[in-house]
Amino acid sequence: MSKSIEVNDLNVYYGDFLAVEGVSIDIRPNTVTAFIGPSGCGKSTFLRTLNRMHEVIPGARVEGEVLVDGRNLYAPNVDPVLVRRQVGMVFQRPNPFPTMSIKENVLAGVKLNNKKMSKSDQDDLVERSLTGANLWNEVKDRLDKPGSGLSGGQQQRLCIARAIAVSPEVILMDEPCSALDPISTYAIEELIGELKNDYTVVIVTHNMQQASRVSDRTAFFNIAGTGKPGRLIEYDDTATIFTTPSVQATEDYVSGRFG
Amino acid sequence: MSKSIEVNDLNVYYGDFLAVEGVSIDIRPNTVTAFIGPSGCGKSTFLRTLNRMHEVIPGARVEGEVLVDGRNLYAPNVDPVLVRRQVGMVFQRPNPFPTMSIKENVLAGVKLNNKKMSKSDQDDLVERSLTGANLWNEVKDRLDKPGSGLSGGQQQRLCIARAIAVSPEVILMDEPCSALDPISTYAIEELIGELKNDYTVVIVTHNMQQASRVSDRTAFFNIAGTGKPGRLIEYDDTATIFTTPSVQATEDYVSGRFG
Amino acid sequence: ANEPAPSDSEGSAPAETALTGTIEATGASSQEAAQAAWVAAFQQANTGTTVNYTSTGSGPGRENFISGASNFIGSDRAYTADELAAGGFGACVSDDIVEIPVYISPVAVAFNLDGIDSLNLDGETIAKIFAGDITNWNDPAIASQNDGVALPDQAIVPVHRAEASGTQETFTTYLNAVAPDAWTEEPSDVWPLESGEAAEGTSGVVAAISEGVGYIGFADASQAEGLGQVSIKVGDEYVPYSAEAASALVAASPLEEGRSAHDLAFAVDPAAAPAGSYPIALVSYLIGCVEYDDAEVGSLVKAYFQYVASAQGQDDAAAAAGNAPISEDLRTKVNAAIDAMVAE
Amino acid sequence: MTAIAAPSASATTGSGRLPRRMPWMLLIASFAISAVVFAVANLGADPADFNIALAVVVGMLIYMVLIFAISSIAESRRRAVDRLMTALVSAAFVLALLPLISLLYTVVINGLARFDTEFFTFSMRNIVGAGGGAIHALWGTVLITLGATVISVPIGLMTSIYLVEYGQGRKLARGITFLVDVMTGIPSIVAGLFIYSVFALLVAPGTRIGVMGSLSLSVLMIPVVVRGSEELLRIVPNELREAAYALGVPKWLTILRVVLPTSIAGITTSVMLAVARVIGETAPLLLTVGMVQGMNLNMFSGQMATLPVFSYMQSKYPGVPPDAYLDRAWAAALALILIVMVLNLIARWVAKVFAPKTAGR
Amino acid sequence: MTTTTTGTGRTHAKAVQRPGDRIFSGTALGAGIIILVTLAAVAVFLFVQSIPVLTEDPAQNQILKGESFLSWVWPFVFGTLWSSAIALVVAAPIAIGIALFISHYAPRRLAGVLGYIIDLLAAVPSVVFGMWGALTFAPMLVPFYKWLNENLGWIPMFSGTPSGTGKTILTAALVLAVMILPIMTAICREVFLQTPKLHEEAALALGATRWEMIRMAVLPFARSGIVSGAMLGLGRALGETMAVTLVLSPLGLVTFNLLNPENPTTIPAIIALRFPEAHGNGVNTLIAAGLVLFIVTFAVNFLARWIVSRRAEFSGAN
Ligand SMILES: Nc1ncnc2c1ncn2[C@@H]1O[C@H](COP(=O)(O)OP(=O)(O)OP(=O)(O)O)[C@@H](O)[C@H]1O
Ligand SMILES: Nc1ncnc2c1ncn2[C@@H]1O[C@H](COP(=O)(O)OP(=O)(O)OP(=O)(O)O)[C@@H](O)[C@H]1O
Ligand SMILES: [Mg+2]
Ligand SMILES: [Mg+2]
Ligand SMILES: O=P([O-])([O-])[O-]
Repeated sequence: MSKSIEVNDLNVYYGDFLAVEGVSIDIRPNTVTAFIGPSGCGKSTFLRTLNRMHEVIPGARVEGEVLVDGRNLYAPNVDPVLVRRQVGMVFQRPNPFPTMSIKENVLAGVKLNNKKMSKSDQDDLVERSLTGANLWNEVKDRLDKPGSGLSGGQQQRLCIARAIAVSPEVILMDEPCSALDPISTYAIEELIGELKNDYTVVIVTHNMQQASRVSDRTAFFNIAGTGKPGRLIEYDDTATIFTTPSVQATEDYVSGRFG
Repeated sequence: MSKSIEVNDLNVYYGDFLAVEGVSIDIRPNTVTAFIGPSGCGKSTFLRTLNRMHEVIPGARVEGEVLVDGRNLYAPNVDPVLVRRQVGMVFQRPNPFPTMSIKENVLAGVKLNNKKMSKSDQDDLVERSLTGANLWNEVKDRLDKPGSGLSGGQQQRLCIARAIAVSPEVILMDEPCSALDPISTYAIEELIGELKNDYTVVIVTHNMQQASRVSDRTAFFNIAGTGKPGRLIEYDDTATIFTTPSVQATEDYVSGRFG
Repeated sequence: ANEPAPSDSEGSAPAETALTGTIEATGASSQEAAQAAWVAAFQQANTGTTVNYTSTGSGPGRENFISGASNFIGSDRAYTADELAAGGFGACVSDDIVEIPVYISPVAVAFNLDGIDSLNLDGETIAKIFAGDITNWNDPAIASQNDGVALPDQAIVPVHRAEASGTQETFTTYLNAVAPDAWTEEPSDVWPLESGEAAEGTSGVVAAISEGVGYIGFADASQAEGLGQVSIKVGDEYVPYSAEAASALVAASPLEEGRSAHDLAFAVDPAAAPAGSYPIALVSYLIGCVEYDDAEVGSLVKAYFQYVASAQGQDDAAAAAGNAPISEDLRTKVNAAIDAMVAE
Repeated sequence: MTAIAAPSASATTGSGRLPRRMPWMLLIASFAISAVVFAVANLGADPADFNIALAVVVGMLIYMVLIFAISSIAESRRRAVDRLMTALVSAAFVLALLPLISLLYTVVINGLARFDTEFFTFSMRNIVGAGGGAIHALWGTVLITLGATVISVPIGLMTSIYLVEYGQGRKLARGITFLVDVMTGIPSIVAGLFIYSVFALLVAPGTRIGVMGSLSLSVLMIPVVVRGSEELLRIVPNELREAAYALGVPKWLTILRVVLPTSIAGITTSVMLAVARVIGETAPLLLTVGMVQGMNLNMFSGQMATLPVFSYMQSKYPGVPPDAYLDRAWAAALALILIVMVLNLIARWVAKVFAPKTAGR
Repeated sequence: MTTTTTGTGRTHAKAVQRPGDRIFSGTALGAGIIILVTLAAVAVFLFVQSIPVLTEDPAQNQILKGESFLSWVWPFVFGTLWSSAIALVVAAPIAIGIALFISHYAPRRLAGVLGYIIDLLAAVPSVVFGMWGALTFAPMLVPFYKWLNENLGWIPMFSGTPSGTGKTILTAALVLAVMILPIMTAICREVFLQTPKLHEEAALALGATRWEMIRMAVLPFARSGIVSGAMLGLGRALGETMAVTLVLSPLGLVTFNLLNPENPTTIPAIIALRFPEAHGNGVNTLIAAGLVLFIVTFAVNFLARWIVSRRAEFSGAN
């Protein structure tokens, strides 16, 4: 179910402002790739271009190519809605739908698209997704309760369950733990480790320890100054980035000399 | 102008929820003290009790003592308004008053007590404060422009200038750089190093590198789990905390094993 | 629960008549209360009928009659000769119409002064008060007509109607007729001057007078009870308002010249009011076609007019609206006019 | 900086603070003084409500003077100003309560006389003088307001969806926003005149039917609905929209299945408040639907009675005895107020009970 | 969203349009356009119906009776503006006070209830306000007016014979003030509550008292909101019909006198008063007056926007 992503010379603009410039990167299937870098360097911006979520922001647009298993997401006639079913996303703050129960939240991606599904198939999918998100045991007795009643970490796992319920091939995560306490963070990190068996995972994180704990490959982004575009500085195996990076800025950043 | 702070067995509540429990700490004058710890462990909450800013939040209250140079801030008859002039504060997000010019922003606190200040005294104070905040050269030509027109880092330094213009004895900073880019962060870190000559500085930071760069002493807070109160785990010289902490949790945290 | 049909209201329903159908009517607001009484009684007597009378005002009523939107109307004046000549009444077969004065109501002049229940005033004085020439109650012009009454040193505030009103037109007609020197304005349904207090509706005038000490105003007599009343000089004596005195005025007035026999437009001249009559009376008409395009409507209207003009109808209205029933003499003329109407 | 006099040693305590209970005691004392003064000055005269109101006002003034003086001396000038402003701001609130209390008192006292079953079961058909009721007007009000709601809600809601979800930053959206503001300012009587003119031109002069009332109320209601629901759609967190988009849900389904359900409680509330706002309109209904004595449930033919117009006409054209008419007018006013209040209460209840607890704080 | 990004990037695909999206956005757009059309229709119809008044001989006009339309309508324009202005001046500070009380002074639990109580005022239909004003409020003011006249009569506004019924332009304006309080309060309260916590805390951390914090952070931030609230209130006051009709003794004068029986009156009141008996071109005359009122409210709205936009640079927005 997992796919590779190839990005060629991508520029991202907000209106006239060039936020990210000239990124080319190859993301391998069944790996966890971490994006690190100081605040404002365009990690989130770039991440969103991988499933065309940037288009939700008025004025945001890209130049360049993103190939998922060789198919360009930005080719004419590609439906962004379908792209997003293929490339799922989890956000910084857990955002379960407040009007829906836990179960409905998991099924949201299926149901909102008006897909008919038998009751038992539904139950099946709910159990599978929640188990996949390491949440099944905690919520199996209250599937009909609102999702907003869960703790932050549980909500975030619910969002992950919701994302995997539509069986995507890639899962993007934008600082999925930054709003969570250490114990919840730990649970999510565990989960990420399991997810990579089935999916290609890309995660943005502010926390270098987290990057080194969960990722196989790490991309370091940086920015020359306010108003300048963010760029991809270095992309390598996580171990290499954190021990013997080839660029000085990377070394400075991972050793805590700035940012 | 700088003062010592002694906190004895302080509990902080939000309504019935005990957010911070039993903190006792001695903060020395003319030092930079850093508070570190995972998200939600009560760093901000505790910091705010040092100038009674927690009282702004409905339901927040404390038990215990905070002595600034031996005088208890929470004694009856102590006016919180005056406490806050003595103990200044800088926030996570830069918050210059949007309706005021740069100059007015700097003078905002001073004018409260001293309406009739001569023009030259005012100019003097503005220059002195902005210089103290390392901002004078950047803004001296546009003192009458709105403060919101500055970049994030400049705005944060403007807020610092505003805080020091009322000549406090202590300056509290709650993650002052977390919304800033690396270059601005660097400027603020420089500034903090200078401020400690005149003030007692307490800074909350998420960024351990930052703590080790700017602080003389570091306090590590931790939380046992969601809903549990935060506690002060260890308080020592920064070098000690980051190299040979005496508590295992501290070691785990600073070495990036969690959080 | 008096809906939907009157038949289910209390049992004493009179024998059903053959009449059925709905007639639409608009016009004078002065007739509002009387029409409510007439409509109620008529509908109860003729359970298959509905009469919708909406007080739109006389002017719109007359327009509606011309446009044919109303089957009959109430109006505070008859159509003028010019209007009759222009003709073109929408619901009628011809321009031959019936105009009958069936609502006569004295207009009281009322005031509010502590401890004084009635005053005598002549037309000249009333005109000067309302024109703003006499401004204090202790003015010699008032005192000279009221020996033995202790008039206070109190400013006079005259109250008039804020909106266009038939009552007001009647009152200004009176002033203009009896005191043309003191009251130089033409008769008008809107107040021509910019002084005094204005109040909306008869009720507003009455409320203003009862609240404001020193206030004086004119209002449909039925609503003016409990206030100080002005007796008005006619000839040599001062006449308080009364239903009889008011209908005496109308009875003594000549019919306008040059109209058909069933067009009873009175040329009421307050200046020529006979002794003992009350000179300020609103005369309001019912106007209908002699022959209707729709004969069924014609029958209904005729029946309604007959009831209104009857002694019973006049008494019903008097009880509900406090107006002056028409005299026997006048009823004879009115009935004769109604007889000209064509029924099925 | 040199000029900052506050000597650091005494800075925290300054010149001390008034004890916590002191201001309250002062307030009570001030009211007592004022009450005594008024009681003495008013001996013999009957205590009109005017004097009660005045006594309250004077009491507040006394308090303000006292607290300002005492605080200036015992605390600091800045504290004194702060306390004075606290008093002023609270006084503003009390001041606004006085007319409300007086109004409710007037309406209830006068309205209760005829607030009986007959009032709610009878129309005015065949009623002369006393008795009768306003069932026909009640139905008219219900029907006409319902009509207005049916017209306004789809238009208003869809417009706000356009403004929030589709129009962002477009000229047309800005134009609509502006004109909605302008429309909010359309005087109700002008709305009535507008519909009157349209029907005068299209049908016949003097046409008065129920739908005209609904239409003229819609002119007043649409902008309120747009404003209200726009606000509520905007506060639906973008995160929820993004969550749906990221699941591969098309935009229109996102709006329909995520955004609207999230805000529906609030929107219901704002619609009810909009209804409450127009249900008491008199002037446009006077112009467009007129008045009848009996029940007319046909929105497309004939005039209709409505509660506000009923109340107005009963008080304007009283017959004999006038009190019977005035009592009906007040009873109708009371009924109207109660309807509006109940609508308001339900609206708030809906907002509270059905509002989804959005993620986060 | 696919439609909102009118991308010009070279690889930006022309997004696929789904029928559902097209229908839905089309309907939404249609609804918006209905509003534009309605507003245009209001203006056009009022204008068309007003034409006869300006073109025909005023002597033949039931209401003008020979006077020119402008000279007839001018006193009412004056009365409308004058009464609304007084109402605004009275209501604005009180509304700001109430809103502050609810947003920054009252305990949080209480604030909701207090807000509801004020909103109740908004729930009272205007005809009820009118009846209350006429029956209770106006008589209550009579002794007060007498006192004002006796003690401050040398001020032209308070001179003359004070009304014995209290039905003066000042009473009408006060009733209007009460009526516009809730809407102004509601808007002020909203913006006060939206003041960024950041700025409030900035002020408090500088050692400001509550009032100083409000002056430093809340009021400047809320300025444009206060103005729009005030303008909305003014709009209500300009268009209010029944309350004025029932409470005022209307003569249509141009006078600044506040206490006399002889008063100015407003356009909506004169329309309501004259409409029942109006026929023929009289109706057109009243519609023309309505058009004038429409223009006045439009102008007020425009003015408000201009005031708000003028200080955009220093505004709290963003
Ligand atoms: N909606 C937007 N409109 C305009 N500019 C934006 C928008 N979102 C982000 N930017 C700008 O784009 C640049 C990159 O922002 P982005 O949020 O991608 O950074 P980031 O690396 O994710 O930062 P953080 O670590 O704080 O999340 C920044 O300069 C930011 O100001
Ligand atoms: N206004 C509030 N009301 C109730 N609880 C609060 C409030 N603010 C914070 N808390 C709770 O108090 C605890 C400590 O929060 P605090 O913000 O002080 O943590 P922190 O260490 O500053 O975290 P961070 O690093 O995310 O800023 C948390 O459990 C939080 O949920
Ligand atoms: Mg980001
Ligand atoms: Mg914090
Ligand atoms: O009965 P009026 O015509 O005077 O209203």
